[in-house]
Amino acid sequence: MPTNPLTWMIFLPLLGAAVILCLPRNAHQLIKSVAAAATVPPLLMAFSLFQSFDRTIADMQYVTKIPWIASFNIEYFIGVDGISITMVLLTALLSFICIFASWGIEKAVKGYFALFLLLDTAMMGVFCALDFFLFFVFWEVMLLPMYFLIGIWGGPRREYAAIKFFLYTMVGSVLMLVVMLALYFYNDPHTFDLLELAKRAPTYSATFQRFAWLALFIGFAIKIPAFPFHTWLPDAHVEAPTAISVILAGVLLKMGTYGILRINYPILPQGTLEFAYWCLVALGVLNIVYGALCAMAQTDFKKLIAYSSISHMGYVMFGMATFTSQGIDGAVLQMFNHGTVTAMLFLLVGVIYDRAHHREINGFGGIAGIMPFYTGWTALAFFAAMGLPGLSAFISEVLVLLGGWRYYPVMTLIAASAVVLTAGYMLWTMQRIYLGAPNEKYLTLPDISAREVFTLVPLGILVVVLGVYPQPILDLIGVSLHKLNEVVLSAGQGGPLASTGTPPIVR
Amino acid sequence: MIYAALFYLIAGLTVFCALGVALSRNVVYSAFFLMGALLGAAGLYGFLLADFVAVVQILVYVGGILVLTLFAIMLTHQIAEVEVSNRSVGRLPAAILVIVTGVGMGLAIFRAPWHTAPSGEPPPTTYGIGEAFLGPYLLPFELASVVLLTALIGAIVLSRRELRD
Amino acid sequence: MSHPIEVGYLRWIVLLPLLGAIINGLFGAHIQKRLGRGAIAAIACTPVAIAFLISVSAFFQLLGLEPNQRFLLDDMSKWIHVGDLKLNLAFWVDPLSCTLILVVTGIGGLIHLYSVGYLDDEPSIWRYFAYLNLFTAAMLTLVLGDSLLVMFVGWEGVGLCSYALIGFWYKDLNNATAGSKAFIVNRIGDFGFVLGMFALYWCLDESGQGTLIFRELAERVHLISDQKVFGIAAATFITLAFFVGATGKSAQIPLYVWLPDAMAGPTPVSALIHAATMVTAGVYMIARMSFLFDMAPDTLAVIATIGTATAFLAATIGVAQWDIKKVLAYSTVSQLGFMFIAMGVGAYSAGIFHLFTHAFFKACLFLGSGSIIHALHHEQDMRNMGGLKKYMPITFLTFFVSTLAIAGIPPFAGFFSKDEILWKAWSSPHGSGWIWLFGSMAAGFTAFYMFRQVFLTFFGEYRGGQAHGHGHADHGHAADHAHAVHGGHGHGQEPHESSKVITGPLVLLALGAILTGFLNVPGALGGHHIFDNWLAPVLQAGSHGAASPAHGAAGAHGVASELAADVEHVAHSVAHDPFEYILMSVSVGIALFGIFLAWLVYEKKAISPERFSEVLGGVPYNLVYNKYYVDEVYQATLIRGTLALSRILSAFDRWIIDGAVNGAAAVVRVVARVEGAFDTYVVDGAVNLVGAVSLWAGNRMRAIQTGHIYSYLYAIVIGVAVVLFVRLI
Amino acid sequence: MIEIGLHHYLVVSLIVFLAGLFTVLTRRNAIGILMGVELILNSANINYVAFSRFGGGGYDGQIFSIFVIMLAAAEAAIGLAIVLGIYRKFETIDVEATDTLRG
Repeated sequence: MPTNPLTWMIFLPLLGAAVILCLPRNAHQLIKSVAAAATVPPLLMAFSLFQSFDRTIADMQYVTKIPWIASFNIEYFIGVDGISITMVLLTALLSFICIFASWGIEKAVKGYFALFLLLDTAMMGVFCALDFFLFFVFWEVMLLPMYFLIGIWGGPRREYAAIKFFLYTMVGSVLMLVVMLALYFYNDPHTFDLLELAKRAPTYSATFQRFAWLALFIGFAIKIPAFPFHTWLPDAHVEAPTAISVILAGVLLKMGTYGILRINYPILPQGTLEFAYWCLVALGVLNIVYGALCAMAQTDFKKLIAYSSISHMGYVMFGMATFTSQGIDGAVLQMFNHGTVTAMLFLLVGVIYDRAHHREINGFGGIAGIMPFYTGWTALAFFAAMGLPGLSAFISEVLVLLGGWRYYPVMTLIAASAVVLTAGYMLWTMQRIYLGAPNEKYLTLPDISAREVFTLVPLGILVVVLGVYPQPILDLIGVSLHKLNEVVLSAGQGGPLASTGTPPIVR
Repeated sequence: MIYAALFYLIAGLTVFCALGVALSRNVVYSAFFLMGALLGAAGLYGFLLADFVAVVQILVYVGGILVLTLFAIMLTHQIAEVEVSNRSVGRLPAAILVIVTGVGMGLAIFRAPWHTAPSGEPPPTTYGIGEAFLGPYLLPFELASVVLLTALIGAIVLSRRELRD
Repeated sequence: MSHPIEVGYLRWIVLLPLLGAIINGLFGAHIQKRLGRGAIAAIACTPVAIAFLISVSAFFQLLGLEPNQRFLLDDMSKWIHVGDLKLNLAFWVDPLSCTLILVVTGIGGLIHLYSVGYLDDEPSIWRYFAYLNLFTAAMLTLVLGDSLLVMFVGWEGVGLCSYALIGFWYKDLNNATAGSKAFIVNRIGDFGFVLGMFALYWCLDESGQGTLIFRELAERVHLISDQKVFGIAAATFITLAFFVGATGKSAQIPLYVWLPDAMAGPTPVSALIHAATMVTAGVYMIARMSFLFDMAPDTLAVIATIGTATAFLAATIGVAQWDIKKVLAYSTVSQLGFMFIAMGVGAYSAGIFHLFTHAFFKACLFLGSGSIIHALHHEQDMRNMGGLKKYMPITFLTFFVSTLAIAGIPPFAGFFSKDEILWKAWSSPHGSGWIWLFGSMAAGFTAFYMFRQVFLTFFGEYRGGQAHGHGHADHGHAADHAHAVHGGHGHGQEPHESSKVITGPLVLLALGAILTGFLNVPGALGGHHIFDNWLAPVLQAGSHGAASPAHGAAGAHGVASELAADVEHVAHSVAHDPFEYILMSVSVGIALFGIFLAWLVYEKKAISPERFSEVLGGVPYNLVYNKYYVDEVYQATLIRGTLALSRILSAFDRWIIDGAVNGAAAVVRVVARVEGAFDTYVVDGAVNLVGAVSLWAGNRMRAIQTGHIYSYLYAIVIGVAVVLFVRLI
Repeated sequence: MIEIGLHHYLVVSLIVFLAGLFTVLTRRNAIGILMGVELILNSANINYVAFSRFGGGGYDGQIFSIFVIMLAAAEAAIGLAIVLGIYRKFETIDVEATDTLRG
């Protein structure tokens, strides 16, 4: 029996999927219960992981390293550090919640939940993998259930959206594969071990770093999604069922930024310093402003949230490239906070969509008078998304912008101006959907149900608690990120940027 | 001389019975002609100093296969219908074809330069055959037993009434 | 600055109202159903009252300390510790914040009480009180926060509550829009605030001293004196950024547009948030960081200019308004302008003093107007009022006193505070005659429009009665309840005085409007600058604070003697400029002239208002009447512009970026289709041909398969025979 | 009278073979056809034993003939079982009636 909780967290959902496949097709209730049961232990383990995680060291913890395909030196190598622990927690939580958010699925229940649990395994695997090959395998495994979950259980244009998602991500995967193999063969002895690859970072030539960095970046940028690789996201979100949107925005998008932090940063530090400004800072700020402006023009509620996701992910890109403790911690915190906040938003969109069967923002009006509790929850989520103090996203956005000012004041200025835009589109949406005279058509809509509240409560608590007291998460991530930041910055000392002194890049 | 006369007698019996099988109108008669032909063949084996094969021929063929055949006849036809059961059609083309083939084969028999060795006295055959079966022919021998077993089971399965229906 | 005294009770000033907000917010609906409205009111009012008592005790604790030691700190817990940034959730009280919390909890408490009476026809009162308590908590956080970021939490928090309360009657979309407008405009200010905060932090970090905690900032701020940001002095940039924040929150040009619209909220909200407390946050913030602003004379000049312009323009707009609350709103904007003038000329304590007195009389005015509006069933148009003096004597009296105060008539509070500002505008090295001139003119306009309001509302004959229905339509939500509650008071009946819950706070506030001015009687009038000296330890850092009082602990007891003792040294440190008396008389004269004019036009009716506007000339009148078209200009440029940009970008996203993706896909598809055609007709054709041939042959040859054993036998035998003969021949 | 030699046996075998062939070709009765097959097998066996006797090859021919007998037994068992099955299905063992496999 494996003793590493991470192994259990990765493969328990898979076990659940196998069990579901053995159940009769029509035993809907049983299937759903099994799916829920398969996500509970990882959640509990995540709690204990959170308790027992050593916050004072930057090294990998809960490491398991056993040979997998020995002839290619591929290992089953997993572990967590401060960068990935928050993502593991988030994945465990959102998977659990999304099972309940999927309770209303009626079409091909068995397939849905089996695929969902497979997706869960893949996501958890991506965040735990420390072997590039293993990482890649999980990364690819994730695609398949996602494709089917959008393509079968999605909205009217689901095939288009699913194929678009699939092709986009495949392009990224191909680039990642190329770099992975390049790194493998560049090193002697060949290895896929990410930590080992990072140790040998000084031996990579500048040209190699540049090409590898860019290829990897494009691969990850598609996932984030960074402008101009983002157009799959609105389509995928609009068509995906609610729970899948939640997973997509809550977890999958983070894989892009996580990948950059896990692979680009430590393995290709000089490439990171060289491209940080244009690829992360400039694109990140563009994401923030562009996403906010695009969101403002949307009339589809879900599309609006999708664009707001693009905007918020810009903070992560910006923050990680600030090379200050505040900025980089803020970026990782924002990854977590965006996961909870945007999950709430998508769940809430799902609630109204289930009742009214459309998402046209201008087609509502005065919902607050009809569904007051629902509106209360929405207000909480909206204000959190706007980065209002006391709610979690505020802390991370302020930290990112604060960190950003040190080396990139102009960019920070532009990025900060987006707080106005965000408030603008959020409040405008709020006004059009919830305020005003109640729409006659929807007077009989029932208020939010207990099950829906159940999915929202944990997220709501997290949003408030982390808004008032973010220190638990900051403690969790601080040491590892500090070390990562040092690694990247010190790589600049011997590299082409050694002469520029304290600020690595000011342009 | 007696030896040759005996040979012709047995060979004639065999040929006669074989033709009887071919030409008889009644399938029961055919079966009994077949028995004669098989016994004749066993006699010929005796002439050829293959005493073991002759005994096997009588035991297996006459005692086993033929009885089986008769059983089959009884099971498939009521006795009353015996007369009309052995229909045979298209005798002319069959006869032409058989004759043509026979001519060809006869030519082959007499034209072929058969290799004949001096016919010394062979040792007792049962002993030698037993040695050969447990020696160089062990594998085919065992395979044969498997084949028989399979055939046995197959036959039982095929004739089980409930499975057929 | 000396070490702070650690106390554990300051947190409750913030937490109690927050608790009230949470209870009412989460369970209010049930409580209201089970226990009635009284329970809601009690849950809401009690925490504020207790917070007030705690504030008072904090005040006395401060008073018991030496002026330089007056500093209490309540450090609750770690908050954000990242890298060198170490922020705690901590609250502090010094004379400046103590003044503000007294105002917030004191006046706030009165307004809570008043709301109970004012909103007696509101069905979901729990929601209202939850917001109001939350606002109080946020405002106290703003004031008490010991670092810029904690302050910012309150800063945004009050904006949120303001949004919620302006849009309280959300079923009317106009109210909701007004709320959104307030929030978004405030956000523009917040944008400036955060930028200032970031720049300040990193400028200090250059010397490894990065911090956002006020008391450390005060000590380290000299470190940034020779730094530059974007090519201008760091101090100037930072203070300008903070000032942008202040203009947003305190409704200064160019961000004042939200405040008049904010009158869509319930009147007590207007009194508390949009007159007494939240809008003064910008003033407070500048005073809080006076040490920084003192380093940036350029910024001070900008502040003074903006303040003057705001004071003057808003006053002119106020002249032409008919809505009783809009008049007060523009008056608030104008008075805030005065406070900024004070900030701009470096007279921080004068500004804070005006903030203090203004809180009383403006709250009183708003609550008085609320009393009228309540009595007239949500009628807000002054043209439908008149003669209310005799129906509502208490309301009239308090309103009138406050009007005198705002008009700057001695000895009411406004006289002392406004005159102090105008004098400082003239005499301070940062000031100038122009500021004084426009300030005085604004004061004159103020006197005019305030008395215009008094005359229109309380004097003459009652012009209402027919227009009640109209008033109801404005607030349709409350119409049903209005009838139910005011059962004995139907259409056409005369208005009557409001209940004691409403008049009580009015009287108390009016007393404040009379008395608070005496706290800071200028030396020229034989006063002791008690208020200035109270604030001196906080605001003295700059060159314009009173001279540092260097005296031992005064052994005396009691507030008055203690304060008097503090003051002693500075009271006459500034020589009395005879000019001060002249200016004082001139400004009082201007105010009196304004009142006289108002009397002529609206009471004596010697000049008809129409004539008056003609005299003023069509264009200026229209300009004023339409608020200088600022809203329209913003609408046409900024809002339309942003929306257009967003639509263009969205189209760009949809057609260009996604188009490129889809285009690439289309190209691939075309290629695929060509290839597909080749595949279909050539490659597949060949394959299919083979298949077709096989099929054809199979069909032909199937005849051979007869199913008859003998036919197979024939075939075999014939084959054997053929082979045989072939071999033989 | 010449010595009884290989050719004698071969001729007998040929006649038996032809008789079996004729039986197989003309019978429409499945059991009859099986009997024809037995004749053909016997003719082959006679050849084997004869070649064994006159070719001087030891026991090989005899052993092969024993294998053939064995196979014949198996074949008979299976064949007759099939015939019985056909009879149950079609109520006849006339091979003309059982043309289900016709293409």
